[in-house]
Amino acid sequence: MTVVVEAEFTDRLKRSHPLLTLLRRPEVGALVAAVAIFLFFSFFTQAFLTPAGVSTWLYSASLFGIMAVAVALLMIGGEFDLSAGAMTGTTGLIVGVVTTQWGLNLALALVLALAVALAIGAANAFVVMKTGLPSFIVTLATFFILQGCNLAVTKLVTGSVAIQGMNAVPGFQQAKVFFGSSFPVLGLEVKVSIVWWIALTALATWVLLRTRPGNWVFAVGGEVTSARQVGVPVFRVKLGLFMTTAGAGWLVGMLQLFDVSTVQATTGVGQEFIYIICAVVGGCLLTGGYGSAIGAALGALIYGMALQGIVFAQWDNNWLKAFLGGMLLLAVLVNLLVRRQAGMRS
Amino acid sequence: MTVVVEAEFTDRLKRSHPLLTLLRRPEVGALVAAVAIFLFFSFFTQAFLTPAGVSTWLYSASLFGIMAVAVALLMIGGEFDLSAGAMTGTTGLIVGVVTTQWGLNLALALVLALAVALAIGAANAFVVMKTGLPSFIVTLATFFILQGCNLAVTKLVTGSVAIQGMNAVPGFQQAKVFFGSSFPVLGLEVKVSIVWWIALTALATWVLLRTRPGNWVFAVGGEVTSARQVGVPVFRVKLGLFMTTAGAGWLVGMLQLFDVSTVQATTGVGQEFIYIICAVVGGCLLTGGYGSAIGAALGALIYGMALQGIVFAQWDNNWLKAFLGGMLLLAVLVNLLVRRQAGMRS
Amino acid sequence: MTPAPSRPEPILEVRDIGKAYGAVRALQGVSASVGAGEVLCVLGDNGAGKSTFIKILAGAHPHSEGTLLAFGAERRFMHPREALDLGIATVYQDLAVVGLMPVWRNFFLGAELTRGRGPLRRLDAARMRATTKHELARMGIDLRDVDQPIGTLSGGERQSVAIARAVYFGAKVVILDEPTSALGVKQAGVVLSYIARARDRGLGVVFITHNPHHAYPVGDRFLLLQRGRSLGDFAKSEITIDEMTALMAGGAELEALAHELERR
Amino acid sequence: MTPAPSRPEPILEVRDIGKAYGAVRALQGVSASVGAGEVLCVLGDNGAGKSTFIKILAGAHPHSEGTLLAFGAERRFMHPREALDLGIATVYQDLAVVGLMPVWRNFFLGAELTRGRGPLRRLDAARMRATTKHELARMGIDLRDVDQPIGTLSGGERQSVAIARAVYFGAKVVILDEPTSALGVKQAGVVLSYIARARDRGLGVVFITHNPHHAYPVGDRFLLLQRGRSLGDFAKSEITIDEMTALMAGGAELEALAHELERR
Amino acid sequence: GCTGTGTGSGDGGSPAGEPVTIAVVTHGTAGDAFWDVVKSGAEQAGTDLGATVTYQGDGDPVKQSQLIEAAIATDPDGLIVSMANPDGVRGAVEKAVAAGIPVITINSGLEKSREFGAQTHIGQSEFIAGQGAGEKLAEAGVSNVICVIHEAGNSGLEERCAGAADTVGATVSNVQVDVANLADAQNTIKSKLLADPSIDAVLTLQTGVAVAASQAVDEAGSSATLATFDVSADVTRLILDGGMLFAVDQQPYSQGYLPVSFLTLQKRNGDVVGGGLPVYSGPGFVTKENAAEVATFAENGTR
Ligand SMILES: Nc1ncnc2c1ncn2[C@@H]1O[C@H](COP(=O)(O)OP(=O)(O)OP(=O)(O)O)[C@@H](O)[C@H]1O
Ligand SMILES: Nc1ncnc2c1ncn2[C@@H]1O[C@H](COP(=O)(O)OP(=O)(O)OP(=O)(O)O)[C@@H](O)[C@H]1O
Ligand SMILES: [Mg+2]
Ligand SMILES: [Mg+2]
Repeated sequence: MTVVVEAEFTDRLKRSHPLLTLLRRPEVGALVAAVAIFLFFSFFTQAFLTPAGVSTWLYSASLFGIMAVAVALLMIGGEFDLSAGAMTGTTGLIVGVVTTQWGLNLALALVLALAVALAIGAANAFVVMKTGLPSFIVTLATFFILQGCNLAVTKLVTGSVAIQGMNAVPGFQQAKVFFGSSFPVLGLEVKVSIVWWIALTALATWVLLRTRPGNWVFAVGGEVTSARQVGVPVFRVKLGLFMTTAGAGWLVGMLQLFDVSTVQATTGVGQEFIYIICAVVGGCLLTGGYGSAIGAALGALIYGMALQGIVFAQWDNNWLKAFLGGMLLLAVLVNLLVRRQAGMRS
Repeated sequence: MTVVVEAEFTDRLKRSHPLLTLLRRPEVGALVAAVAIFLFFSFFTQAFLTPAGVSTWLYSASLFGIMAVAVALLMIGGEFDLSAGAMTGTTGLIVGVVTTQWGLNLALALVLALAVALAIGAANAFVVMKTGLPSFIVTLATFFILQGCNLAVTKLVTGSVAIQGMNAVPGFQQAKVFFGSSFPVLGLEVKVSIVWWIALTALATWVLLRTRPGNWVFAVGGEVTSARQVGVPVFRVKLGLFMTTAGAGWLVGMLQLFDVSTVQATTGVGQEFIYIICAVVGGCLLTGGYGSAIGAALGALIYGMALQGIVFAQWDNNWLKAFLGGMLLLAVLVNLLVRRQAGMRS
Repeated sequence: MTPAPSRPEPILEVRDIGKAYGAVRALQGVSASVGAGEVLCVLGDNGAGKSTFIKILAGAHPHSEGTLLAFGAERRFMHPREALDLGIATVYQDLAVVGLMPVWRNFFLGAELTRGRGPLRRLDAARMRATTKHELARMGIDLRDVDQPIGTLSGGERQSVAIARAVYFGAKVVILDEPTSALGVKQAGVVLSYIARARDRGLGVVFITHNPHHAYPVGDRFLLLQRGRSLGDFAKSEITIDEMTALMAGGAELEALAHELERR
Repeated sequence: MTPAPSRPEPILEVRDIGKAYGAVRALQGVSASVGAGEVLCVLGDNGAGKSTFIKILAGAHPHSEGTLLAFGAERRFMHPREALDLGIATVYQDLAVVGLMPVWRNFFLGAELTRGRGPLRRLDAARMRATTKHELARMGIDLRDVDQPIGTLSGGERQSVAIARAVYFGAKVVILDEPTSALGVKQAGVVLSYIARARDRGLGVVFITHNPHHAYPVGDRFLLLQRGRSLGDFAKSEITIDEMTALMAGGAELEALAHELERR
Repeated sequence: GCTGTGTGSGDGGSPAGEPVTIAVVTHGTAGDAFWDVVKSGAEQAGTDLGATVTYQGDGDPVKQSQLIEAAIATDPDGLIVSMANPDGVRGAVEKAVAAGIPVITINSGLEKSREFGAQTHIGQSEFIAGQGAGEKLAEAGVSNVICVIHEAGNSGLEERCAGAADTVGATVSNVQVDVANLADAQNTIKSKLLADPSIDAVLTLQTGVAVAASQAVDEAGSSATLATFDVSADVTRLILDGGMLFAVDQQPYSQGYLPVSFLTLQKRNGDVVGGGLPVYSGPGFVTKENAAEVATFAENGTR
């Protein structure tokens, strides 16, 4: 027996231009905002479009961007990681302390720092999942603990609150190739972190949209009970996300360490919100289940351009935060407008 | 015609001790945690229980507590206000600038600062409600804007980053009675802010549990569509909540200003999370719709006791943040445990 | 029970009404009305636009085409409050309850009872608790505790609360979106008798259901929707239950189906 | 269709099973079983514990008393994954869909189709889209766009997706919690025929409904719950539809009700 | 103020074994490089002299006052306070004085020290230090200076820049960077240099930022002169390499060490040092000439 079905389409769909489907991607608003900010500063400042200028704001954006992409994945998966900023400091300090003070091999130190970061990420995931406490609170506690340990341990071991003499460590120059070098492309001095940023954004996008784990990330963020009920391994997915964020923290920690060849105990404190801002400007929902990696990368680009653009424009620096606030508001409003135009439900 | 109903009770309820009902209040976990921390520091430090010691941590808790209660109301109503910390600075600076620099009457200045605060609160509410953007982002932008303006305007007008000479302003001593005085109670020097704190907590509790607007706060935070559908004036409720938070910011701004008779451009920056922490430790859900004012007050008490207790215990202040993080985690875990014991669903 | 030759003055009326969600036309060109003491049943397939229809009447969404008349005056509800204030109470398909709040607070949400005056005006919790308990008991639901969060009730219990609330507050019109779908046989019977009683008290009732056996006994008029359009607005005298069922099912396959089920 | 004198070997069986949510005993001392090619209908009032019963079978909540046997072995499911891996597919009353995700991603969630291998293993989106469209069309749901978020579908459309998914993936047992409640006449008919077909293919089916007219035609055994306890587990031969309805309604008031509705 | 619980003699060698507790409450936030050295100095003095030293800090005057009051509650034998915002801690300091606790102010707040009842002031105000840096830069003949503030609104940093602007005789503009993100601080300084090529001097106020600034100057292809406040191993290396002109050394270590030893002496020996006049801990400049010898101290975290 078969139930006969007429699947003819009625006139209930007003229009369905393929462009519109594209316009409904989460990152479209951020793209428009990024273009607007780009044009604005290109037009109103001298240095913004010079090769040196471009490489400055690209570099600035890349450091925020790597973390923003990881944090965006986590946010799509329904969680926050407020310890992400401090983590960049922790990993840098670990490498700094064990190499400059205890003479450990640099490669070993890098692996050690990564291992510690991943362990902390796993611990975050574990506490969040086993207790059911909101990750906002759990990772806030982690943040405080890392912040305290960064300071106290560094002081205890080195006697001061910053790592000195990093560039005298054997192997520093080799490691710098991966983390702190730059190379010319079309007249631009491109820092290697920009390569990392683009590569990670591409990878994250692929994973999110084209793989099973990516599908699960949306599911656990959108409706965790439903995801569990259809058999998604919720714990594993969240564990992976927290560890990814921690791993990204390690990467950024290394990029900073090898760029300025010093790291301070306060490194990264307060940056965690910038990552969240980038992700949200890029179209991620704070409540989870919706967003994109490219969007977060664009959010970071907006932030980096605004941050450096304000300096290029030579506006009174005391107003910096006020300008940033205004731009944040503007970016999310443009984002909203574009999405509404595209007929999305916000 | 009537449908006959037998309303006899079956044995499906395991137990229903009246104490248990009490134990299910949101603030019960915080109460247990507060008692634990109190006992801990009373036991392990000398100064914690001395009159001077008690009044120190009570005062510290009261400043956090006033804001925490307001922020808790807002959180129960489903919104955040990240500009709450900077608001304490803004209001203090307004009063400071207009009185010391422009010679405005102090009473007028107080009213002016309150009006500005309420207007900013209303603006927050307006943007959040009209655009549908998450309040986390909107108020983050407000926070940046306030932070920038606090710094830039103060520098512009006074040439420095702090207000000096407040206590030479006519009427200062009279106003100090309301905002900066202290009086002895049973050998304790009780600051007037503690009175404000207790009064506001009581008022907020009464409003939340015993009035229609309070009922609506739970409703708009728990399920805003449902609330709208049954006719709750959602906009008015949220407007009221944002303005309450801003008003509390004004109050704390005044309490600080009249206590130390100076205010700095950076005042309040970074405090917004402490308020949220207090509210969450006190049993509020980050997702809204659940929590209590007393809980938030207890959360602030815990925070104040921990902060000063660590000082009394003479632990190395480099570890301060790590201790705070550990205590935060402990407090929410105790909270969770108590609630689970009471048979609540977390 | 047969429709009077002269229909009562309509309380709520829509003419050529339509609504689009972004690119989706959920409803177009639908006309219908309900008068005092009348039950309008809205029937139709899944996705036919029934919920959209009642959301317009209830003020949850403004309509995008056509006209809506309430008590003779043209209206465009921007907020459910406006409809409620006119005495139009609604039970939504998704119930409009706040999961974390106690049952009694949900029951009276937006229309709380108070005691005292001025700044001392406060909730009359005792009276609200008692009323809630009583109204639910009348529907055959005996709750152990009206203080438990409504989110912990079973689906049908929650639905009963929403219905009891609408009936209790419905002043002129009660709108019910699939109120019986999650209900047990007994509770469904109670709801139907509620509808009949509301009708007898002179209220207008708009009643959405998929179950012709629920619709036919209480309905006076039947609005059939299909894919957002109206198939017609029939008086009870113009249609039999079998015709109606056939129209709803979109054909005669139903008979075949009944046999199919038994075959093994 | 009459029950065979020797019942098939049970695939799923519970003995004296019970579950408490904090202070509430939602279920106690219930025993039942379902074999291959058998349909077990679970009937009962609102709040009787039906959803709780199937959540135990589906692994959504572990039981707190009694024993659960799956394929002869004692089990205590801690995670739905465990049940799914044994071939037990479930449609929950609250559907278990992720509102913001496209329909096709929801359909295949947790069991995505992939192409390629190793690090290049990726979702086979085209095949999943096509399958989703096809399976839904077979249920009489023609979606304009399987890429739209499932949250924008009507209640019944969403339910159809959940059912189509469970039937598509259900390997040994399909559990359905009130699958027909939000469905139109046509769709409900389709679901019933699905159940019959699954049964004929040798699957065990657990089917919860409030509608005796839906339950009786397809059911082999009927488990009646009341207030968390079992009123009995009847074979079809042991009970008539009218007895069943009477048991579900808790008395003979139903007849009176039918008259009541017509009176004006 | 005397707790007097002890048995008297702890270690026989010291002039008096009487237990001494001293509380230090500054306006430095935890992790601030400058205040960390002050803390080290105070703690070292405590170890050397057998005194118990506690250290707390918070930049907010309300919180600093609370910390002072908490310290008073523990009834110490001496109190050391830095006063970035003298009005703000006035109440608390006067309370300590009223309770009979000897108070010494350090770093900033020289003008009000006496008025509030402190015995003496040790250190050098940030403004004076800034003036010193300004003079040095003026000698180098600069005309357009940026002063890099690494913590927005920090009054001490603002004072340093204001002091420099007071004496340098050139345009000084402030640039805000975030000390928690040195790599980006470098970007901001670079952007500033790119935006205004006429900038010929960069004054940083922190050692990490100094390192970042030196890279920014390189990357921007600028020839700006670099100078900084505070000393670290990396900074001395930069000075030796010629990448940096000088570092202002306020000798924070002694700002911590001296008051603790003064108060310990007072408790044990009744000495009141300073005679009511301030003790200047600075000014010191680290330049190419003396950088090598300072470097060894900086590595120990005591400079
Ligand atoms: N918020 C929305 N955004 C986009 N489309 C929507 C929205 N709400 C409903 N729709 C679409 O409008 C159509 C009508 O939906 P509606 O909920 O009115 O159907 P219904 O007749 O109530 O169906 P059911 O019987 O399943 O409840 C459906 O096709 C649905 O997909
Ligand atoms: N998570 C929970 N916490 C507390 N009590 C619960 C919970 N879930 C269900 N209950 C209670 O357990 C009882 C049984 O609920 P269940 O959902 O199993 O009923 P049901 O038979 O499916 O009802 P319905 O036909 O209305 O769906 C109800 O009284 C309900 O209030
Ligand atoms: Mg509907
Ligand atoms: Mg159920």
